[in-house]
Amino acid sequence: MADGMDPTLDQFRAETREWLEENCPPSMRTPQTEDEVVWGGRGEKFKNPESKLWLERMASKGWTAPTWPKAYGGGGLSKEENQILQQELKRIKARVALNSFGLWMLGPVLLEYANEEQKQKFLPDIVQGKIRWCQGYSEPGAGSDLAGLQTKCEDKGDHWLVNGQKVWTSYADQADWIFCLVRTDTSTKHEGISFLLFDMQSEGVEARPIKLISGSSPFCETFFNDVKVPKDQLVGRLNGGWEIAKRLLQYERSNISASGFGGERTGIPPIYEIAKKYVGTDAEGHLLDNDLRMRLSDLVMSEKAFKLTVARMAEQSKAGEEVGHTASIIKYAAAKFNQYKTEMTVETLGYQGLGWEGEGFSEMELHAPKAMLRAKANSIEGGTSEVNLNVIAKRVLGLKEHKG
Amino acid sequence: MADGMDPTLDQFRAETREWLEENCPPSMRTPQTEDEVVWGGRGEKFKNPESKLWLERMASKGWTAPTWPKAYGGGGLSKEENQILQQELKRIKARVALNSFGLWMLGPVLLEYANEEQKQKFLPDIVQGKIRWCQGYSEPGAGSDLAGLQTKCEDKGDHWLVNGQKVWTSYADQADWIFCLVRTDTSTKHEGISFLLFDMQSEGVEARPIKLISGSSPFCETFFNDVKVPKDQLVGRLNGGWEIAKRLLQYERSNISASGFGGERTGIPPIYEIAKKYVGTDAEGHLLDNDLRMRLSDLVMSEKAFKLTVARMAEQSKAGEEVGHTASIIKYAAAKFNQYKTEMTVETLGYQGLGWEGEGFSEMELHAPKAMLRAKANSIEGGTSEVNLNVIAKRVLGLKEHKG
Amino acid sequence: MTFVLTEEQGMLKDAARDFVSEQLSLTHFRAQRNAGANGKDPESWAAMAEMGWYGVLIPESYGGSEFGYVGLGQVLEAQGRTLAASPLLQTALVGVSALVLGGSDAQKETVLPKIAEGKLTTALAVDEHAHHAPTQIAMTAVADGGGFKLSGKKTFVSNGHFADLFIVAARTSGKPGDTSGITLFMVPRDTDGLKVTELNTLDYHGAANLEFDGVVVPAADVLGSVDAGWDILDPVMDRARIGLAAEMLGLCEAAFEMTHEYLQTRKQFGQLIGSFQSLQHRAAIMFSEMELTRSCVAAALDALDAGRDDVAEMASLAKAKASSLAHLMTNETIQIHGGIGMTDEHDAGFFIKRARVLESLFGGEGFHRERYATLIGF
Amino acid sequence: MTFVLTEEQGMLKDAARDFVSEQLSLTHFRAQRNAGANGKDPESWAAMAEMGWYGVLIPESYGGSEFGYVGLGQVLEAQGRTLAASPLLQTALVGVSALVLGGSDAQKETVLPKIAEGKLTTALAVDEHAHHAPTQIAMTAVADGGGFKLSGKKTFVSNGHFADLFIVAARTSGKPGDTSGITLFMVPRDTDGLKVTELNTLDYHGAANLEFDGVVVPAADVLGSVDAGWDILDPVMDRARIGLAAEMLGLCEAAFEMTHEYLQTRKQFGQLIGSFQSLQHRAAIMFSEMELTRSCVAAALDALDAGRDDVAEMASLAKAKASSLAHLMTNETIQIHGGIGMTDEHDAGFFIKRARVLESLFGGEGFHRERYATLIGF
Repeated sequence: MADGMDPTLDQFRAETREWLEENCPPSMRTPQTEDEVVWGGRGEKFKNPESKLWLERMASKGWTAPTWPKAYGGGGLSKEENQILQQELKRIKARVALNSFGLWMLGPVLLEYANEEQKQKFLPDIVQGKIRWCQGYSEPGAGSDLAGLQTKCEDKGDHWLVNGQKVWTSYADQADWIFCLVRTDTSTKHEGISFLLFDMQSEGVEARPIKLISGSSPFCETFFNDVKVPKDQLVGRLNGGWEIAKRLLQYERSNISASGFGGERTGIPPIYEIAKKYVGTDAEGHLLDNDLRMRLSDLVMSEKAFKLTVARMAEQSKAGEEVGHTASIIKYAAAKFNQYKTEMTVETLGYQGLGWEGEGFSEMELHAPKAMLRAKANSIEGGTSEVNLNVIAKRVLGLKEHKG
Repeated sequence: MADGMDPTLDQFRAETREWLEENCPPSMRTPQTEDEVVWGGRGEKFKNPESKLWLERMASKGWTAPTWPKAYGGGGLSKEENQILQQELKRIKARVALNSFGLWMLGPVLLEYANEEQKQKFLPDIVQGKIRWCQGYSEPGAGSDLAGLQTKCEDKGDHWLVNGQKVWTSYADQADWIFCLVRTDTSTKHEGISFLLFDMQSEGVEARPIKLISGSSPFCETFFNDVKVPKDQLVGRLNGGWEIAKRLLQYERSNISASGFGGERTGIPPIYEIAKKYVGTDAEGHLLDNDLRMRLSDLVMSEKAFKLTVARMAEQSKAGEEVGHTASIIKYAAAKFNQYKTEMTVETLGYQGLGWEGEGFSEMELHAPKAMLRAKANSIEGGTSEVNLNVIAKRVLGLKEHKG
Repeated sequence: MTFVLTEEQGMLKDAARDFVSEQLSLTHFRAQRNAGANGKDPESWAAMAEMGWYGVLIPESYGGSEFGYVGLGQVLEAQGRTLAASPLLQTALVGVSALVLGGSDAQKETVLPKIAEGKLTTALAVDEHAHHAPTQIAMTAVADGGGFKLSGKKTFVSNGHFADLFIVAARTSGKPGDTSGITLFMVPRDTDGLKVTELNTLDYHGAANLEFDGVVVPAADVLGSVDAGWDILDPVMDRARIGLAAEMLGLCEAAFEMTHEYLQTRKQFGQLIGSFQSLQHRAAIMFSEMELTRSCVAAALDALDAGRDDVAEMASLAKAKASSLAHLMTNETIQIHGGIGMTDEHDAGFFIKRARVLESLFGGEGFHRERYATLIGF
Repeated sequence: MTFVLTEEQGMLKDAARDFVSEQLSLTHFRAQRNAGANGKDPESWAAMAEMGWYGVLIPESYGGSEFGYVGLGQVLEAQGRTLAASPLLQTALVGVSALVLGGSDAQKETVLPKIAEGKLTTALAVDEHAHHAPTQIAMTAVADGGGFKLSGKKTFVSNGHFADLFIVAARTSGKPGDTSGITLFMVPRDTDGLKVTELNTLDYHGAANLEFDGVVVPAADVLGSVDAGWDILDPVMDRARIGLAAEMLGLCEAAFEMTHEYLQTRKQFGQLIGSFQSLQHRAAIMFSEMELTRSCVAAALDALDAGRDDVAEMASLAKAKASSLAHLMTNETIQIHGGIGMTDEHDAGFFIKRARVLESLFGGEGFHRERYATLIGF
């Protein structure tokens, strides 16, 4: 229903606007800086005290999880109401109050697959940012072939016993709990997987940060050595974890690629403005390097095409049109585009884009090659581009496997 | 051995030069026109009478097949002597006296696999251009998968009986004889193939030209309906034809791609000269369309890289270095490059490259889109690019198939 | 931005697809080609007039349905699917836009109702050399008595071999390269001093070269203002570019569907070729690229209906992306079909031939890369 | 054209590969990186001097072996395989070439023997802005007493953070963009008024920015003729470009071998990943592209030794092709390795980092596309 047609929604918008005016602290309306991003959890330090205030106020309304039921601490908003809330947040340029794998990935599957007790236990803490979650999926021998995972989970009567190793666990060293795929039946592949939750402070858990080629360490190798897990922390059916895993991956893929890997850092000018500065322009304002100019034009066009496609698919999906397995297409295109863009940024900066640290380079210049290196993972994480192309070929285009 | 080091070779060069001076007719030293190419055979009309003379004189020396044994009508030259002959022919810009699948493909395998009687019967006629051969390999259901061929050849005691259909038979409508892969055992795949020769005038043979998208018809569909073939026209072992077929394909691939699909028509200026005319230049002589200029530069560089690679592999092979299965690499690169070049030529000509026939377009302009269309076959004929990439992956790089 | 069709637009789209698949099929196209029609198909065009397609952009007061660009885009996309030759783009889109944007009431009244009824076709004559370069117009229009005298030539005019009325861009002042000084003229086909040479083109659609040898045009047939023709010409060309992009999108869809079908039926080495991973990945890439282009075409059509101020950028974006896609798609279509795709009896060749012409008309990918950068401001 | 190595060249190649794999392995490179060496590795360089590599281009009369460019190319290619940081390119190739092409007898006698012994390193300082643009030199050299006074800055000078002697291009007349008016100067590191800022670069090789604040250079340290430095600078840069192409070829070989190995050992879905057709085809394409680039590098080195007149074209060809190949190869190396390739503990990251720097030095693919077109004449 179009805005302005429903008096209840108009009222909701007015109330929301008023509440935000009163409750969103001034510094929370400025561009987010990287070190002030709030991930919640036991260890959250709130570098900016207003971040804490903002989270508490939003969580008290349930608006960190606006559409979750109120019974589990959510906002209980309808789709339309949530749309209005997001518009109003955007209007005042409010920062995201809470970033959280719990909100983006775990919560939705708990709502669908967990029992009542589990929902009561875990969902409210996610809404309030009290517990920070990490995801235990990939293993050293099971990357693209996720279902090949080996982490063993044995039924010891009064508890599960977990042994094995995960890798690419995002921020496992900073997380409080983990949602984890484990093997509960070794005699079969997909049907031997279960979905388990446990505390990262459990005895036998160790998370070692992995240093990446970009120099940062957002991921860990995570080791489980005789970890005891209470029986009631298995979600869904025993050996029914693969279905949950796939559903969760859908949330992850759409989340990862929604904004082209969220590559937009605030305050960075468009690439052609950078080029004007680093390459120079002629009397008509055209870049002096015509070869680069043409390639940047192609890049900017590709960016526009990508963003239009994200918008189109969102709108068609909202309108109830069948848009097929668009997540894989968007994910594939997002990775390709983000790699293209970060490479072109490095090239545009020339020598100034080839620094690693220290004197001689600005902060923006030092960021560029790291962003380029980071972007190489876009076509690997959350399903490689090869897997995405397989998915498009098989599920969208219906192409068959080789026979026998 | 370097030139000038061996008095015998020096003498050979002197004699050759003298012979050519005397025997190569004047018009045979001018650029070849397409309608004067000599393919030989019963139907050869020799539009230019000097072509006939030139063929007869060269054939009388055996120099249409310079390294074949004299016993079969060849020139009996050593590798070094042949090199000198080719240099001397090139020096006076002599036309090729005889184009012939018999010389390029069939002859070499007959020398290797045929019995004495067959060699005596077929080789001299090839050298003299008396018989024009065509190649019966592909079938409608067996393109890339050549060994899937179905053309049936039954042993009827005193003759073979052939039934089936070939496709992509080059110039079958103009050929006198065919060398043909036939199935002599249906219970097995590769080991049920034989290599058979027969006269295209035999009863039951019909060749129908295939019109291509470029408008020309260099290929036929060829039908065999109860064709009787004498028993002594099977080459090599019964059911041993696959080995011969593969050897012949090697000759074909190196022949097809040696000059980048022989795409060089005489008298056509380099593409950047065409571009200057059709796009215009600035005061410095640079193309006005900078985008096109950069892409043409890439094209010209790619052309140079390709030609250098052909030269390098030839030289390394001559020096006895192991150059691996280079034929597939060259074939793959040649197809890609020739398609790139012909597409760029059409683009460079702009609207003038979009004509089909009639008024408003020059002959060169009308040739360009047809050449572009013709070039699409470069990555299909004589082994598709996909098959070539498979060959490089498996034979050169040693990558394995999926296991069971 | 609106990407979802209204119910009426959806109905128009369905009707167009039905009509095209029944009356303008590839079989029909082949028959026309074999008969040497060179893109002239008056019977089909009369049927199109019956469908009301020439009037999609014409105001109701002049006999049209004023249905908008998104609507006409659906028809052009449908037409692209079977490579059909028709005056739709040059007349219903280009000619009508030129009159609506720049015509006087008298001009509209004379021309638009005839177009709506399918009784008059138009063709825009801009380029004079081998490449699209609309600012480079050199043809002169010299004031002469109460009108103008036109001298010069025009190249590769689409529909020029049959159009009743030419919309001709000539120079009343300035020099090649200037946008000011260009004036648009309406010149009937049978005007004295105008020589039309019919061209047989790669795509079997035909075109024409025009020669103007002191052609006299009365002042009443100036479209828009003298010297300010660019203000009409540029937006009209953008409409043509967006229309061509829609047509190419249709072409790509059909080429993809044909290839997709072949992947699922042709066997080699005992396997469907669509089961080979390298072809699967290439098909997936083609499909993804098509989705990206589809968004650009839809957004460009929407920008026209919404009267947004980014029409020029969107036109260059849509034309560049659609040209690039058509190039990829038609090449892959032949390669994946293998030998059969090289034969004249298969339709693959029709697609690549038509694509190369559409890619080039009103500027190819390179032209629009350059223009986009200039429009964005770098 | 000669593509086949002589026996002596083959021996040099083998020796270089042995040395590099034993003493300059990737393990060594990693240790240097971890120790924060920033590309300074004097011990290894001393060993290289022992091997005689600094003297490969130096005439025998000055203590070298005068072995030629093809020979030095083999060493640079070997060095590229392990990304080793050394003064070979900037000193043994660039510095020596500059002196051989432009140096007076006295200059040669002073400098070349020291280079041959490994006791002196050089660095060529040309660019002043973010992109390679050698004609754009703005740094001034004003006649002053018997010499010149240099003022200005130089950017991202390879080996500049340790070189003993800078070869500096400055402007004695003309304006940025002119090739005439450039003069080359030899400036020792410890000269008054020269400030060197060490840079920590992406590839862990380091570099330096230079600032000249009225640096006084005696006339005896002018290399070649005043105002005619371009006649030396341009061919010297071409030698650098060809050397860089050889180094990149080595880098690509090693990246390919590493990837090839991984394709044959890593399993997913119960299969070796090298058995998946899409990866097989990509590997085959990478390999084919490498073969094409190899021919360009070999031909460019040969053109130098043969003194052919197409050195400039061949240099741009080799540098453009090698840059393009290195880009493809390092991206595919990471993608095919998957997650492990993203970790610092794996070597894949070293290859991409080094490649991006080599691609850019003395002009990337775009620069050389432009230059090649100009050289060919269009």
